[in-house]
Amino acid sequence: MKKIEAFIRHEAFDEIRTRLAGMGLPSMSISEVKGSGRQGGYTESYRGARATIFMRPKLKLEMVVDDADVERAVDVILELAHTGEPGDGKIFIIPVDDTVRVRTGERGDVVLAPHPEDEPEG
Amino acid sequence: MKKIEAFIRHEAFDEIRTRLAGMGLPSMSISEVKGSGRQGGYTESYRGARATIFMRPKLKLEMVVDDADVERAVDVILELAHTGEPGDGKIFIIPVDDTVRVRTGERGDVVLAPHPEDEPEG
Amino acid sequence: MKKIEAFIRHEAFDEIRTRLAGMGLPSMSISEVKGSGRQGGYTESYRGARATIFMRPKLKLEMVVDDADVERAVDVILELAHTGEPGDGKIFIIPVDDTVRVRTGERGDVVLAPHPEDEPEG
Amino acid sequence: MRLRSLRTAWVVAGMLLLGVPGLAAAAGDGPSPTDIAVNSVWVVLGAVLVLFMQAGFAMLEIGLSRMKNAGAVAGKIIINLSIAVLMFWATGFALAFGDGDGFLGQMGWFMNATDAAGDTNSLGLNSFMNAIGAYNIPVEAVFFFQVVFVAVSLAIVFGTMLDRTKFIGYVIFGVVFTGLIYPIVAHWTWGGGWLFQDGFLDFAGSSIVHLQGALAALMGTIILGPRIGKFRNGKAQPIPGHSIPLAMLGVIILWVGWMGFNAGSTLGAVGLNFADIAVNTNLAAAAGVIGATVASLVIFRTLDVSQMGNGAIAGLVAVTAPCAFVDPWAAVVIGLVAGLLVPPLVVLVDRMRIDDPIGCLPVHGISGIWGTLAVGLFATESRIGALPAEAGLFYGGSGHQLWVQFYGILATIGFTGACSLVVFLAIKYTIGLRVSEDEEAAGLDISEHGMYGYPEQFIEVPGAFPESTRHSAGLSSLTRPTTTPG
Amino acid sequence: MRLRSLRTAWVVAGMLLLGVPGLAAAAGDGPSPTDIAVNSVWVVLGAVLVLFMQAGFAMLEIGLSRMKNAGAVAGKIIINLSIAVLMFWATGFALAFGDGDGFLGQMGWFMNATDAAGDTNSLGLNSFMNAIGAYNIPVEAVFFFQVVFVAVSLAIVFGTMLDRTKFIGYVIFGVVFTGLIYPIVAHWTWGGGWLFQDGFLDFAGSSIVHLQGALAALMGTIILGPRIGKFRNGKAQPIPGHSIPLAMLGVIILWVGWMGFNAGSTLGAVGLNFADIAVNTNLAAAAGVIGATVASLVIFRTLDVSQMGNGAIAGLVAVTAPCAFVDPWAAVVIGLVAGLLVPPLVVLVDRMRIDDPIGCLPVHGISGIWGTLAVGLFATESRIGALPAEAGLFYGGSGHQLWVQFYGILATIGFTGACSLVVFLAIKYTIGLRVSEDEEAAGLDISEHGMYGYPEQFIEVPGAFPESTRHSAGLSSLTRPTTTPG
Amino acid sequence: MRLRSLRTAWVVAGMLLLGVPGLAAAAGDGPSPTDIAVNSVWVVLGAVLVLFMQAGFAMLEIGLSRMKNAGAVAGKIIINLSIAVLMFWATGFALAFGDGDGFLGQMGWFMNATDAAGDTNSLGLNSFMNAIGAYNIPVEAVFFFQVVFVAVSLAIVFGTMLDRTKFIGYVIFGVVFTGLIYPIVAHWTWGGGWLFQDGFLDFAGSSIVHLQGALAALMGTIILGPRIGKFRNGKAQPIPGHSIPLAMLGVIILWVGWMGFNAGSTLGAVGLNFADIAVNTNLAAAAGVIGATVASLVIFRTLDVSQMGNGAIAGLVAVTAPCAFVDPWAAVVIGLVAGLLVPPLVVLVDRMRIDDPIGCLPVHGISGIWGTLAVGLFATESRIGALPAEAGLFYGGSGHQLWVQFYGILATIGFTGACSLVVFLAIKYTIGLRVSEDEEAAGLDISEHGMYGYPEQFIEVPGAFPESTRHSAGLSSLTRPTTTPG
Ligand SMILES: Nc1ncnc2c1ncn2[C@@H]1O[C@H](COP(=O)(O)OP(=O)(O)O)[C@@H](O)[C@H]1O
Ligand SMILES: Nc1ncnc2c1ncn2[C@@H]1O[C@H](COP(=O)(O)OP(=O)(O)O)[C@@H](O)[C@H]1O
Ligand SMILES: Nc1ncnc2c1ncn2[C@@H]1O[C@H](COP(=O)(O)OP(=O)(O)O)[C@@H](O)[C@H]1O
Repeated sequence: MKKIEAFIRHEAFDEIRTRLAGMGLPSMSISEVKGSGRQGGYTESYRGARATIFMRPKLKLEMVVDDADVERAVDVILELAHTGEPGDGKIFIIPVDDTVRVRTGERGDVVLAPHPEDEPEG
Repeated sequence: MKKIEAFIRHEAFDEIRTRLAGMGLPSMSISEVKGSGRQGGYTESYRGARATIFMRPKLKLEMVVDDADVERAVDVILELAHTGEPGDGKIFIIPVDDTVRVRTGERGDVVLAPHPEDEPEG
Repeated sequence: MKKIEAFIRHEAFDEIRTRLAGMGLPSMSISEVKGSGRQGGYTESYRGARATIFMRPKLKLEMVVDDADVERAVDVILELAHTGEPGDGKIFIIPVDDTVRVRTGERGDVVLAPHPEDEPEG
Repeated sequence: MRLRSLRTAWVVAGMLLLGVPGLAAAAGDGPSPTDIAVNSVWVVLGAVLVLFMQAGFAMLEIGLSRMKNAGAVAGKIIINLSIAVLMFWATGFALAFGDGDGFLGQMGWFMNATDAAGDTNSLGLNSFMNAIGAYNIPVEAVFFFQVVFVAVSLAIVFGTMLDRTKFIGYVIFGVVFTGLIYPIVAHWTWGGGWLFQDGFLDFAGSSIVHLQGALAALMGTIILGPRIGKFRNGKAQPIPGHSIPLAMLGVIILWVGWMGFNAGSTLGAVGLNFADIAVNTNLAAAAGVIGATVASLVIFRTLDVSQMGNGAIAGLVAVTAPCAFVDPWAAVVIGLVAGLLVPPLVVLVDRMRIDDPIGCLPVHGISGIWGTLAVGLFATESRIGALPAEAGLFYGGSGHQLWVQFYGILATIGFTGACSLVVFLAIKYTIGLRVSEDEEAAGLDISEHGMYGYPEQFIEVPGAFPESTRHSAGLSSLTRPTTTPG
Repeated sequence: MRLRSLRTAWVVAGMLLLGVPGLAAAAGDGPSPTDIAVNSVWVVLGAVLVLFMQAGFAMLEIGLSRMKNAGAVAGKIIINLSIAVLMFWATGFALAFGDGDGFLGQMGWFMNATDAAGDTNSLGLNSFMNAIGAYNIPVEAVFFFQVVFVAVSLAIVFGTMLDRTKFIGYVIFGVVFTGLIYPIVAHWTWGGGWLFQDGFLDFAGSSIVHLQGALAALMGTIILGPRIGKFRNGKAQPIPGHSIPLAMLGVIILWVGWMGFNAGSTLGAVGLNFADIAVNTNLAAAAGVIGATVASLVIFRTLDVSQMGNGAIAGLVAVTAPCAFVDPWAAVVIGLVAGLLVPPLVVLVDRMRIDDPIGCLPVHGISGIWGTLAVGLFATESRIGALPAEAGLFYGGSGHQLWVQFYGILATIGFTGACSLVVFLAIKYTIGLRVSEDEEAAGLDISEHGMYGYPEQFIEVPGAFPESTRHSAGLSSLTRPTTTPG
Repeated sequence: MRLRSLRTAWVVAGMLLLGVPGLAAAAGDGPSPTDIAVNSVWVVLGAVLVLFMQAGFAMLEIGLSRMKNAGAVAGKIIINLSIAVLMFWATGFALAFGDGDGFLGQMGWFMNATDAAGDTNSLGLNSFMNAIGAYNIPVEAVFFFQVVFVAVSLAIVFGTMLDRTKFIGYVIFGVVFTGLIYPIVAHWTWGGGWLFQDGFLDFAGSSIVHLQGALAALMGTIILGPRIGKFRNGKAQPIPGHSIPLAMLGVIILWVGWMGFNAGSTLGAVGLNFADIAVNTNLAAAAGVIGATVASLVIFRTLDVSQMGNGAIAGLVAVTAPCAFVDPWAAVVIGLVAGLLVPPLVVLVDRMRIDDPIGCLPVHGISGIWGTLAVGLFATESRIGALPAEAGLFYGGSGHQLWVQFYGILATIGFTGACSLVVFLAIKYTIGLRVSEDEEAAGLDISEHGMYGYPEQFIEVPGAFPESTRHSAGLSSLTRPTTTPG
């Protein structure tokens, strides 16, 4: 089991999610972060005072997957998050010891088995 | 040392926190995330245009605990976050190499020793 | 490769970022979290009803660095986030298996090599 | 029956407010076009101020509701305003102001200005309402002024019912309340009905508008029950509104609108000292804020901003009945007491396990009662003038006026309370009044309206977070070429 | 040419609205200072209400735009209001209301109240505008009332253009529109021009103010193209506005302001029944909300709050032309139809791949057309009075009036559409009308104004998140010593 | 001493504004009830507009403060409005407008309309204020109009003091300012005091209301010191306000309210051309926006929205003194200069290490001075009329008027500056004026009021984030049964 943590542009997410879900990997979480890296800061100005903002909004995508799925998931992200400009982000792969599904109490790899996405309600 | 990362429903958090604090484990952090998994999306509509929202708000609970405390913490979360419906979330256990307390500079297991919660101020 | 996750006060961040960037480590991400620990809660009151808030706003700083840089980064955070009061926060060090730069597809340590910060635009 | 003489007395009393001989000329040959114009300008603009109070209620209720329900509150306000306008036009105005008996009016449906008797009011219109004939303004000006009042009363109703009521429940209750319940009670006093004849005084509606609204609100919240999570282990939990700034904007707008609400209730300008009423109203509002602030400080040891705002409204509600009948210092006392009562009453309501998110019951209910009674305490002989009423207890009255005010309140409580209860119960047991627990948890915005009121706070909106390969501050379009900078 | 007699007819017609003999006295020796004062109070306060509509447009447009563009919308509103005031003073007022020919006015630049002929209006001022001489108010009151109208029209223009237009584009178009395009069309009817003489009726501007604005808006959005992400694979995507509460505040403010817009358009008070107009306006707005709510329910199976608000505005726009010429029930029908049309039209606009974030085209465009035509259907003989027009088709008219209304609309569409297209194209091919993709993605706030409208939502603001070694609730400053508590 | 004749002159001057003979009839036998009514309607509604400006200041100050302090600003506004109303009633009105000497009024406490001399004003009331006797409106109308002015002045005071001042500090200063300081300065001119007799002209209060407020604000911020983080290494840091949309709403509301502020200051309608004043006021506001926009562009190379809004207010403040005395083109120049000055002055204030979050000093202070001086430059003979003043330097004046304006400003600066300094210092060294660093970091909302103004942005509110086992869009309550859907 590995956790993939990807810091990407917001624009890229929609397609990534669709592709991953299509591959049986719809389970993931995202959150807002601000980040800096190679991409430079930019200057904002308010009432004549200026400051440089180094931390730009990024999306953090986290998904824990079975070892077998790591590479295909990374490939998808790599392909779709790529623009070639500074600020495209980074992907980190982190070891995970165990996984528990709260609904059933199941543990281990079985929790991470790829599955199709359910139909939307409503 | 292990880090527990639990993606749970917001409603469950209050009781979990209280129980964990009662067990000497009040140290934790939470943040807003949006997630998808077994739980399906839902449709929203605005001015006649419709779209399906797959990412639903969840709470991410992170706490680093001593190896000895992992199971009891997981049990608490499992018990209180459980409703039996899709969307209950998942718990991940991730290895941690080291821990530092900023206030004192202490390092290692001592930092994670269970302790009672302080009285609220004010 | 290690991931440093530091839960710190907001006030401390600016200086930490500047110092780390000066050391060639400008790559990092931050996010809003709420945390509890040694620092007690506080009471808020609304229309005569009172409740204790245990979770206080904190800043989560995450940066993946080369093994060689872990200690100097931790030292910077430790120094600048320290006030000596409860609530200063904690730093966790987590193993990382791999790192990918989305822009170039590069993998491994090369991605994490220290680099100077670019000039701000605009 | 003919009420004209009574209503004329009412207007004459108004003139006496000023303490001058008044419109001698007008007595002879009817009001001049100029006088009608002046009166109309005042009343219509007063009505516009009262209409603006809808924005006040919207902001107050939105501000004090949850973020996930903010859009639903907005939708509720606009539909209820619309229902009030249409229903009061269709039936309410006739029931309230049409000629009829002491209990209800019986003609003038759809503001139709012709009655069987072919009566003519002073403006040359065939008139269904002798009550209004005595006002020197067109019937449409009266209608406009009155219709915005009923909309205020309806807005008050739903203040306790935020965050858990079905949209359709608002709609149905609104139709019945504005088309039937409110007009009947309004008729008793303002339509020249039995309470008016008994000498009951409620200048601008402490009981007619505010207490009525609060009574319906009380029934509504009792039948709905509290919001999920409001009471835990028998203890009230804070469920803070999501935006104190918007709530305070609402309070200030209400304060401003109240200038039309009270001072405009002279229903005319010539020979009337409406400025006096405006001053009393301001003094009471200010004193209400001071009262609530001090009480919050003493009782809660905190300066609760939402209750400071409540204090202003409590003072305004309380002075609404007596504003034309009392001296300025009395207005200050009336407002101060109303404000002081707010914080303890908020706690009391909580203790009774009644969930009232915006403080509607203390602010419109108890203050409405207090204000109506205050007439019986502070009204002065000279300000009552020719009205069939008596000075207040503190001004040499026998206490009779207090007794009239008291049973007027009781009648309102009995009638409006009972009617509201029946209607809400009927809704509950047919289509249902409250949303499901899931929908409440999800928020009314998404579950009833398909979209959050603040979408970017809850869902991933495409492009919500500004990211781009590069962006830079300032002035792109003025100093840079239109091509994307490299 | 001299238009005074025509304008006098207009005012006389206004008097007939009331159904009473009117200002007999005034006929002889001119209006008294008192009458002038009453008229001025009404018109100036009506203008203030219309000025307040700028807050309504600001809130509506801000609420329905993206969070990252909210500050830019705010900046746009204030600069456009300023441009309108200055340009209409410099040239617009003269073109619209100065003496001239049937197509445009030709004197009175900078509100300069002296003309070659040395004419004097009824207020003792040398007058450049005989058209206004017939109103019993100072020329400055007329100017104030008219200048806030042009500002409304300009605000409408930019409703479709949110989230992607360059600031400088707004400025340039605003100068031309308020200084040239709008005044000319206004002259045709309100300045006593050819459409007025043909009997075209547009009491307060369904076509002159709203349709004109919507036409320019249509041209603007066509030339701009849709926002990034609005259409995907040919399907319209929801791009929800970021704050329904602010948008609804905007709607209520507009509703309130419309009382001045329509009822104030009598341009006088003495002898005029403006309350009647206010009532019609309210009824139409209410019916518009009901219409849009029902249609939203039927078509989308959801209660779209933004469209409920649109329904109110659609009803208001539609009743703007006919408000003084129709009976209340007709106002209800006119508003209801306007409201019912909103949801299907919003879908239609989407289908045509036109991006209209706030529903400007259905609400101001189609409703403006519908309202202008409705005059030809519902106008009554007695309300038209001495105006050179005919009753509506449903009131025994021959249909001629409908025909006049129709070609009046066509003329407006042709002229304003063509002029707007030319101006927008000129801007596009010189300095550019649309920001770059990067800037759009980043948001106009940061790329054009250097700072977000809601900075704490986007950037790390020092100290934005309240953290401190310790903090505790309540009352520190009142009960604690000034030293930091240990 | 008796000031009646002076005040009569003032009113006569007002009449001359119109350029017509005026109220010939009134001279003989006193104003008619109709005239009193018209005047009262105008003045009372003008006062309502000025009262509404409190919403403007609330939104402006809330919008430009930090999110964590937004509730505290709301609380401050409402308490200060209340203090102003009560204190001005108790003492301020008497000091400002009661009969007395050239320095202060000495009777009329609690608006008590009886004086020793048993004088009677023209409305049949025993009068304490001969100054007001000359106005043809009830004393209550004058009070209402004046009390909302003092509330404006007080709101200005605290614009510089956001984000760090103790609640109790606001309260104490408010009591002294509205009950003592402001009334004395107001007496000098508007109460017929020594400055009035010297011919000092300040029509609606550029110096009396705005400069006074700004002076107190300057003292306040100097004694408080800057917010934590405002200056780093001697350089001003941007601390952006959290909501430009609310700030802009505030600006538009202020603009709207200013119509009452300036045009209402005629204190009557009959025989007065207040529309002219409204037009001048609009022109100056618009020009102010243009000025600030251009200067922001040139100096900062960015279109700072908050400064565009400041430009509007700067223009309005500047035209407040001269609005009745100058021609439209002069109003444009006055506004433009005021707007152009804003951006450089904001920088200058920063350079002086003075922390002024909303631009109070440039906008109310310098603009107030500029506007007061502008009277000495642009006032025209005919508009000054019978007032004891002289035409401006550019209209053939000797420069004497400029000199009078100049020392009037100096006197105001000296008196109000000194008094404010003393009061703020007294507060500082007794109970303390500034919250602790911890409280400032935590935010005033939580530390002084026990709860955030936007709770869901900061704390975990139960149920704030809409989650539930399932939820679905739309219409639940209308199409689904009341049981939870499976
Ligand atoms: N070492 C790191 N640790 C944590 N986050 C990082 C790290 N490097 C990059 N990021 C995240 O990725 C985002 C983009 O990184 P950046 O270095 O600008 O991309 P690139 O390498 O393509 O130029 C940053 O804004 C930050 O959020
Ligand atoms: N593999 C995963 N990686 C990251 N987050 C996950 C993963 N699986 C689930 N989650 C988080 O848990 C939430 C609930 O998961 P879900 O699969 O719907 O629950 P269940 O398995 O009980 O049906 C998701 O919304 C997401 O935030
Ligand atoms: N074990 C933990 N797991 C996750 N977050 C933690 C843990 N301990 C502390 N934190 C984070 O650090 C913050 C400060 O910790 P606290 O214990 O109050 O500091 P200190 O140890 O200096 O008293 C907390 O609010 C929380 O966000």
